[in-house]
Amino acid sequence: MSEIKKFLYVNRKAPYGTVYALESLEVVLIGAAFDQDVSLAFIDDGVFQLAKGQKTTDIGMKNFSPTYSALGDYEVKKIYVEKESLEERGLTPDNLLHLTYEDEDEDYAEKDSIQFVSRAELSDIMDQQDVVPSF
Amino acid sequence: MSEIKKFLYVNRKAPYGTVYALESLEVVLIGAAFDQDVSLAFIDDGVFQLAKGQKTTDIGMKNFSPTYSALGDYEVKKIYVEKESLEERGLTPDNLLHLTYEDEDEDYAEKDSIQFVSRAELSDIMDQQDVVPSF
Amino acid sequence: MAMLHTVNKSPFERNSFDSCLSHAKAGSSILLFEDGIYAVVKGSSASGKIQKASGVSIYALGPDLKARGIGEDQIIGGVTVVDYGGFVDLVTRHDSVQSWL
Amino acid sequence: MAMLHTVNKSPFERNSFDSCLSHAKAGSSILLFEDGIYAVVKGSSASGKIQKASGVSIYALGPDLKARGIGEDQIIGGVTVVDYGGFVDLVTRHDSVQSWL
Amino acid sequence: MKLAVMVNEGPYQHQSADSAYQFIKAAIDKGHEITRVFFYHDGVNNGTRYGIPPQDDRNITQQWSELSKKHGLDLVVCVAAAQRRGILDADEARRHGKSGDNIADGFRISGLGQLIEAGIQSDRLVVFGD
Amino acid sequence: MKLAVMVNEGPYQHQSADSAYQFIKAAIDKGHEITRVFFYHDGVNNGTRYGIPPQDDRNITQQWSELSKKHGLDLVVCVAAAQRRGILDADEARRHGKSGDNIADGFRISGLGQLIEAGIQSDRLVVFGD
Repeated sequence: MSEIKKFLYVNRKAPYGTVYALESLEVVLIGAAFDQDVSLAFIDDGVFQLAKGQKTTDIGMKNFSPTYSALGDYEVKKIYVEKESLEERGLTPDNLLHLTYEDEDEDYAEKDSIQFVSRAELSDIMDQQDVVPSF
Repeated sequence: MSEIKKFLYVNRKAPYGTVYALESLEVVLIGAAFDQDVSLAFIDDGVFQLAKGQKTTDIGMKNFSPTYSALGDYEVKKIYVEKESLEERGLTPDNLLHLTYEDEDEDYAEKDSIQFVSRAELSDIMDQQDVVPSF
Repeated sequence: MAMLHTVNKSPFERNSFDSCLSHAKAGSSILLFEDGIYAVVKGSSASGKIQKASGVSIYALGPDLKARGIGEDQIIGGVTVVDYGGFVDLVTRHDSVQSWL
Repeated sequence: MAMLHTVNKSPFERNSFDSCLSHAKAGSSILLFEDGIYAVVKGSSASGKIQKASGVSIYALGPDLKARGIGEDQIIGGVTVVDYGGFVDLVTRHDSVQSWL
Repeated sequence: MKLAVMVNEGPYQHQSADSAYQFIKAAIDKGHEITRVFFYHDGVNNGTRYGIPPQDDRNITQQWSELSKKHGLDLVVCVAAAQRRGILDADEARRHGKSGDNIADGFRISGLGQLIEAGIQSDRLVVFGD
Repeated sequence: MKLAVMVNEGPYQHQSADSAYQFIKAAIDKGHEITRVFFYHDGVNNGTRYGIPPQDDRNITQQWSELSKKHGLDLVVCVAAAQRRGILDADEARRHGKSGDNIADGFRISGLGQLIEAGIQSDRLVVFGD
């Protein structure tokens, strides 16, 4: 059976305050080996997961934000960030990590993984999924 | 040392969805043996803890709401319910358990334990406390 | 496609319900359970929001209503009360399920 | 008496921050830590509420700001950033502590 | 229909485990197949056999074990989440030099791939959490 | 000053245990006395010695045990909450016929009265939770 399913990982929670962001990322990395159609959505406080400049030494926890930059190497290329969620939280795209992947169809040109989408666009994306693990 | 401290137990969470309401009540019952000045505040979703007519058979959990009616026997007589929190949630005093205690100074007359207070009054009450366990 | 959204958190404590409402498309359904059922209490600040959601079917889990002492006379119109079997039917009748945790 | 209020939840996810603000009396202080620090981000829908709270001193825990990549240039004016030692000092300098969980 | 379930919270603290259990019982009653119950995050704490709840309350872990025995439910505890939180089977305990194990009957420890696989092979995935 | 601390959540799932630990270390550095750390609700899960976090992450239980050893911290796990969730010392395990115990060094199991007592005898009570 070689059915390809559409998996959307929905991230709605901030990092560090709870473990969901970190353990969700662990699922995405394992899931990347399964050759499914994978997307990630960052909405609500989930957008904080992608903030750049995270430095966790003083709280004694592991900084796992560099792992987001490795998603491209795992062939995770569709990362949706909701514009309205960013704006409500006083953030702009400049506050976020710059995530890229190499497009093998275009001579491995580096391309942006993050797409900034409106709430309405994200609703459409959600509606097309088969499996929606949430954390 | 016979210092009497003012303890205010602040209940802000609904019952059953999480264990905090139940385990908070367990603290109050144990605490009643310590002869301190004890008050309970129910604000925000905490007001749902006192809803009458709780029947938990179908969710397979224990209905602990009858225990609130026993608080009077434990000499817990000051139970503050915030009016604004009730109103925002579509509840009226009639939706709540009727909690009473026997006033030993007045020939054991039955008196209401619940006092409905405004947010401003509750802020004053909070401000006078020594120990505020929250759950 | 038609999606089933589930919300198990109080609309007064969390933003899950608001966020779900603003993402649910017409033709989809929302099942409220656990502390999520408080959103359908008549006269509450949350129930007004539901009545504005057009084209979305609203369900509430009866066992959770009963546990919390919320009588069916206390809930707004247009809400279908289901039991756990009805929850299962909602899952199988929709194409996918999203939990708003 | 002067009370220290602490809020460790995101103001966008929970009602703890709103509830704390509406109960904190003039002369008291609020310490934001863990995900609570997001309330002081400039330009956010939460930070406007803080600026309206008069007579309440606002503190934010630096280690939690840094962990989350929120630079001190990103936060609103009038907020004092403290470290864990400062958190301890706030606890001892106030008469009692209430955690808004 | 084939249904997979994920449980993200431990027993008692949140209702998630209770809701998942009631949902699964109802699904089995309706003739559906539960392909797997995957316990993640604090959900792994459902799998401890050391719990001793009050006698007038439900024993969530025991409910899972009995349901598994009766219907052959596949109860999978995520190994990474379980190690963080101290849920061990005899193999894990031996390998990490711990003096004992605490996993309950009917539960097995395995990797996150089991969650993805369940998502692929089932018609629906339903998540219970906080 | 005498400070008492309550921790309401387990390790890793929420930051509460980390924050409480950092707060207590800072308080000790400033010369304050920590009269007691009381673990309630899922907070009791801080006291399991079965945890095996990844090597590049902190081991919260071990941090507590070491802090207790160094400064004589009184780490009290609520017995009722611990029984619900499967945290046992040798006595509890024997009494309830469990095959082993999992409590970590420096922790002791006791009643809720210890929380009230700490509230009475300390100048401040600080609560860390969800």
